[in-house]
Amino acid sequence: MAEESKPLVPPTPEGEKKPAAEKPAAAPATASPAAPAKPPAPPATAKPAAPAKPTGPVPLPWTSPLVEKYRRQYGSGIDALTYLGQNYLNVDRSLIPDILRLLRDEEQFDYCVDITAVHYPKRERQFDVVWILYSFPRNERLRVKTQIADGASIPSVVSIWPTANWLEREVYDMFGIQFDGHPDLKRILLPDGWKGHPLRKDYGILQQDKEWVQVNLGIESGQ
Amino acid sequence: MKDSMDELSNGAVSHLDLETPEKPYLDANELIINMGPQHPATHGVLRVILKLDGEKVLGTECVIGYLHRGVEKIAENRTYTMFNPYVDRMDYVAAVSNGLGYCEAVEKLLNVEAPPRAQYIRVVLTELNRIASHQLWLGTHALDIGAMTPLFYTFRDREEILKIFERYCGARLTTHAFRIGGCQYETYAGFEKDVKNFLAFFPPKIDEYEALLTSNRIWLERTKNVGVISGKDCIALGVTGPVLRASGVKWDLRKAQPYAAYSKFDFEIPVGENGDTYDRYMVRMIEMRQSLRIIEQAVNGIPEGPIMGKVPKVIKPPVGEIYHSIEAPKGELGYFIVSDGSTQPYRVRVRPPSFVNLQALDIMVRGMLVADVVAVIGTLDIVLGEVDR
Amino acid sequence: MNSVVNTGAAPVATPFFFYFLAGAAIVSGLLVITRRNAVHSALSLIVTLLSVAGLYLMLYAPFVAGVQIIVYAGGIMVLFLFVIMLVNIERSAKDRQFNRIWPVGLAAACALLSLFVSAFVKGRNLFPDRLVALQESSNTQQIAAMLYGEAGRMGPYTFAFEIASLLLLVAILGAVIMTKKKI
Amino acid sequence: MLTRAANDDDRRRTTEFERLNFMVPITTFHYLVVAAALFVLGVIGVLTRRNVVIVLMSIELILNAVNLNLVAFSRMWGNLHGQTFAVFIVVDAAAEAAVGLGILIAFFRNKETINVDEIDLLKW
Amino acid sequence: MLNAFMSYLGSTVPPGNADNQLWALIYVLIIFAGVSLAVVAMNWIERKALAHFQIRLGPMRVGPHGLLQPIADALKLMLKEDIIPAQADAVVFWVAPLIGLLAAFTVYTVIPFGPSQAVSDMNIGILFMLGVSSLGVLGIITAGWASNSHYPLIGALRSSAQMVSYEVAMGLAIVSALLMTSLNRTGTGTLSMIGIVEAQQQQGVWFIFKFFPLGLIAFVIFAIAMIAETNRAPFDLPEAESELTAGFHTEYSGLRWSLFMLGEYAAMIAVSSIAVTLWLGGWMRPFPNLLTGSAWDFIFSLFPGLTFAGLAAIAFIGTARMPAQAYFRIQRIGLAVFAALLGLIALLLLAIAVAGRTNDASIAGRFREGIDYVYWFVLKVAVFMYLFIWYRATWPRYRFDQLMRVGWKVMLPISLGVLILTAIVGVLIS
Repeated sequence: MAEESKPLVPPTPEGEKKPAAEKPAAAPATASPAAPAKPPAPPATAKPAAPAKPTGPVPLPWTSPLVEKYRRQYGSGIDALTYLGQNYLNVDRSLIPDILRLLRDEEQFDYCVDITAVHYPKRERQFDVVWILYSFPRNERLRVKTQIADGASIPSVVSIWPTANWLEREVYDMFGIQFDGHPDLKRILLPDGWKGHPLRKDYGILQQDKEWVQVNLGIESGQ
Repeated sequence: MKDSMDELSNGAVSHLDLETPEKPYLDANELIINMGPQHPATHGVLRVILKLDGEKVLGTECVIGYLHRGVEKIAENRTYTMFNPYVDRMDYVAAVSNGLGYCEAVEKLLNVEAPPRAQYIRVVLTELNRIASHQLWLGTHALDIGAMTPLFYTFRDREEILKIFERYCGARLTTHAFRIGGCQYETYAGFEKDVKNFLAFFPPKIDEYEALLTSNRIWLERTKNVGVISGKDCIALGVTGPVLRASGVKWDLRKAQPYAAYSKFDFEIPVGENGDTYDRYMVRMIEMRQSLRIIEQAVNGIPEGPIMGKVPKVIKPPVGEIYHSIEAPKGELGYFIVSDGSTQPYRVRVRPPSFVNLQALDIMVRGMLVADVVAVIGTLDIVLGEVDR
Repeated sequence: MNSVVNTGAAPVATPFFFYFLAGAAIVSGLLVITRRNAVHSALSLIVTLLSVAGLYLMLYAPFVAGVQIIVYAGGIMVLFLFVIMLVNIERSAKDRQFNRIWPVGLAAACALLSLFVSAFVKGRNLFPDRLVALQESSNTQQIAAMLYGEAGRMGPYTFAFEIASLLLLVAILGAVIMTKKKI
Repeated sequence: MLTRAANDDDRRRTTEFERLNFMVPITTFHYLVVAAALFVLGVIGVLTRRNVVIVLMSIELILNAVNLNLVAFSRMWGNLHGQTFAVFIVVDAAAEAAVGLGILIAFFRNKETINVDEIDLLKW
Repeated sequence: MLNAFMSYLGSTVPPGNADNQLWALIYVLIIFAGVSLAVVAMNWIERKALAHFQIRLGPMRVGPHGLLQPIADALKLMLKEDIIPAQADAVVFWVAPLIGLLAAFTVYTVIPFGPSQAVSDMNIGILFMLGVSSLGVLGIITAGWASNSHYPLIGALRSSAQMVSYEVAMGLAIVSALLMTSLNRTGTGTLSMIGIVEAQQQQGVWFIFKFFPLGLIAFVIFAIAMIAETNRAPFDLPEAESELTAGFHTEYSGLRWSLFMLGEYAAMIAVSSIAVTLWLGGWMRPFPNLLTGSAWDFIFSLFPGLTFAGLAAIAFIGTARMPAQAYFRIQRIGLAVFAALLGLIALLLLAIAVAGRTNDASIAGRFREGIDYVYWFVLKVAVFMYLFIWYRATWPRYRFDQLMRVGWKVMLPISLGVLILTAIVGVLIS
């Protein structure tokens, strides 16, 4: 509750000053972004907290009947923001299945464009899970985000949007996020026996499941 | 038969119990067949596990990932500019569209806009590429259904488009035509003439394709009522692009949420009625003609002016995230980019149309025959480079 | 068609061909009942059928030979192979091949064989030792006359022929009803 | 010219083979022996094999043996009644194979076996 | 020797019927060689024609205009590794291609290239042909089973079902043509292939035009069924590469695979020959009853020579149009030699035609007659061969259930109706 109530900028406010430092293998790039408040700094300085900063676009609170309605219903678990004209809801993990179902049933967000996640290893709740929704009748796009901790699971939305099936499998494959109630949660792009989830930030770009490669391909290394 | 959302949501999609008990073939009435990953009709390295009763398909399961290259991971380790060529390698038959989507997404994140001239050039090239993509689809799809000849006709005509690309940016397939903020290259001297030549050259060729197929009895029998999917199911499954439109949903991102200069052009969105393979064929054929219309308007109206917007040398978007999607030849191609303020994207998520559309294969082919699986894979127009990324 | 009617000179009526075909028929007949694999049995049976068709040709019965090839080898055996491939032969090939009462069956067959032998030994003289040369070049027409009649008269087997067509119809219906899951 | 009279030809060949001491001329009896052998083989197959398909094939053998007899007699008597009857038997064999295999498939679908020993119930 | 030769040339019956074993054997060898050559030529023509349909050039490298390509292909196939899958039934796997090949070639023993230009004239000719060609399906079904793999098995089941189904319509169409043979004085028809052509000669009309349009419909049904019977596009489902990779011969390679191809092409020629014999007047030249007299005979006997002359001219033009670069020299010489060869053949044929113009009993006269018969027969078959290629370039592939539906619900009733109508019309007329 406390975290979400703060106007979140994607890379979370507290703790991690520098996500770039987290990148394991981006050798050449690490140097320059290591100093975040350098020349193109205006946006970076906007990061810490304040919603109102004149330089650079920042997420602004977003009000609409929709938001008001759900805020009344669910209280402060919902945070509605808009950034560069794109609206998104920051929703508490506990409200996820209800909000998403209501969005489809009542607000006609009948098309789940994409489900994905972002990894912030420094944060306590490491993962942002993002649902990108679209409403054909309203011709409107909406993102719903929530934060979960590593190892925590999240309800599957396959029963709401069947298209979530593969999308959730991909998120599971790449981030290791468990989706409860998914009919067939298994890896989709990587081989079944693979170890590790490549899109986590602690997974290096050259890293691979050596054991799997040796057993299944009969070669020393895939590099 | 597959109209109900409930059936869909009960995990009907691609959830196949492959453990068949030790039963004789006739009694179990089931036969598991592996189609692919090396199979002439799966358009790459797609593996479809078919569960058959005789020739009837009881269910399918797609096994993908044979072409997985970790594009999203690569993005996190490249600068915004360095990543640009990588997107060409996803849907390699529509590389220009991929580049357009990516560039526009980053531009949005930077809050800059490409100058009008660049936008017109982008539209011309993207629509040319849409035609090229549809041509490739038509050729391979017809080949899957057994008509060999259209393949060669479409490849002959696609060559003209590739020549324009080559003259414009030096590459034919993975063009890397656009840059963040505009276009890298000014149009070459004969660009407009070439495009106009193509505009005159191509319509008779479409007629030629249609003469071979559109009213061909066998073609009708093979495509009508094959792989039917309702608009409702399409939306539930997130299917976009010509497949969605063939099912009767008049939705095209170029109209719904215009990007580039599309709002300035006059064109129609073809819509099908039955959502079968034939409608998808017709929709794409009409789309080719409509693309010609757009190109005509765009190439006649290319304004003068710069081709690059005001973009800093080092691209460092402010902290934030953006989702931007365009209408690629295969459907909605989206980029979800998270920036942490550094020169490298913190996260790039590609929403690939082929990947999502492929999910619909299962419900489209249930109860159909093996030959229809081939037709439906063709009609979905998937590119495995994009499915697996 | 032309004037040369070679009634007597059957094309291949030589003892060598007879023994060759007879040997092939019997050896492959033996294979039919001994092979473990039903497909091999069926292929052996095809050889038998073709050899017997050859024997028909030697007996001036080209029409029967043609029917034998087209119906048996081209039709019935394809059906057999089809069914064998549908049912699980791998398992049955590993099974015991002969039934529980095979000694009894074999004994009965041997008894039958001895009956044949004794009948042939004793009755050899009953068969007139003659071979009539039949009109080969109009064989089909003559059989047609038997089946359909000629010159406005019914043949001796016209009625039987119609009954046979009815039998086939019944067989078709029966086979369809039995094999189709849902009608 | 090249076509010789029939009897001529037969005689020439016969003498040739007799000179070679190769074999005696083929008579009806020879055919009957072949038919009897095929018949007995068929009977053995029917009585001893477990696999229904092979039993059916053995029945085909038996029918063929009968046909061979009929055709041989037809030649012996010089008329075509035997051949006509052989045609009827071929028709019968086709009907028998169709129905037999139909039963077999229906049976296999229910019982998953094609062994005669296990087909021991009137109803299942 | 010369006498024997002459007496053979003078014979008016096929060697099998004349009980001339030596000539029959020679004939078998000639036909075997001729058919193999035709298959090789067909291979080249199909590749070239298909390529030109599809705006390609086709084989161009091996020999001038790829003329030697079939030989290169054959060599490659013979030298290729011959793989027998580990789980396959080796014996059956071996035998299967041979069955198909033997069935396809055995059919040629009764095909009449002329009134005496056949191995044998069987009383049951057409029945024999149908029976033997229906044995071809055994080769396919055993090949599919012996491979012990799913795709070949499905391909084999498909193809056996397909061939058995279309045989029915095909047989009925043939019967309606056979009925037409009985429209003579005695009222007896014939199954003999030569007899069928002679019946057309007597009645003065090709059966395709008899009882118009009944004969035409029967012919069309046969023409469709024979495509299905030979597994060619648009009925090439058993080997539909986009579905079943290659159908029943997926697991075959090298020599054995080429045997399948040889069998397939031989079967194509065989069924085309049946169609020509039954409906298109077999060996007869156009209008044999209308344009009679030795003058017309002479004019029509010039056609073989002129055809070869035309081919030679095309080859010469090709030679002239070849680029002048040095590295084309060998190809150029090769094409010129080929053209000269064709020209020589043309001259020879023309010389025979001229020499045999007057005296029908002379060697030249006999030769002229035989060449005429074979030429017109081959020309008609060649038209069918071209149609096979044309179909393949034009049409998509039927789906299996549609194929079955067409076979049983369209072709079978139509052919039955045509049969009944033919019978009725025949009875009414006679």
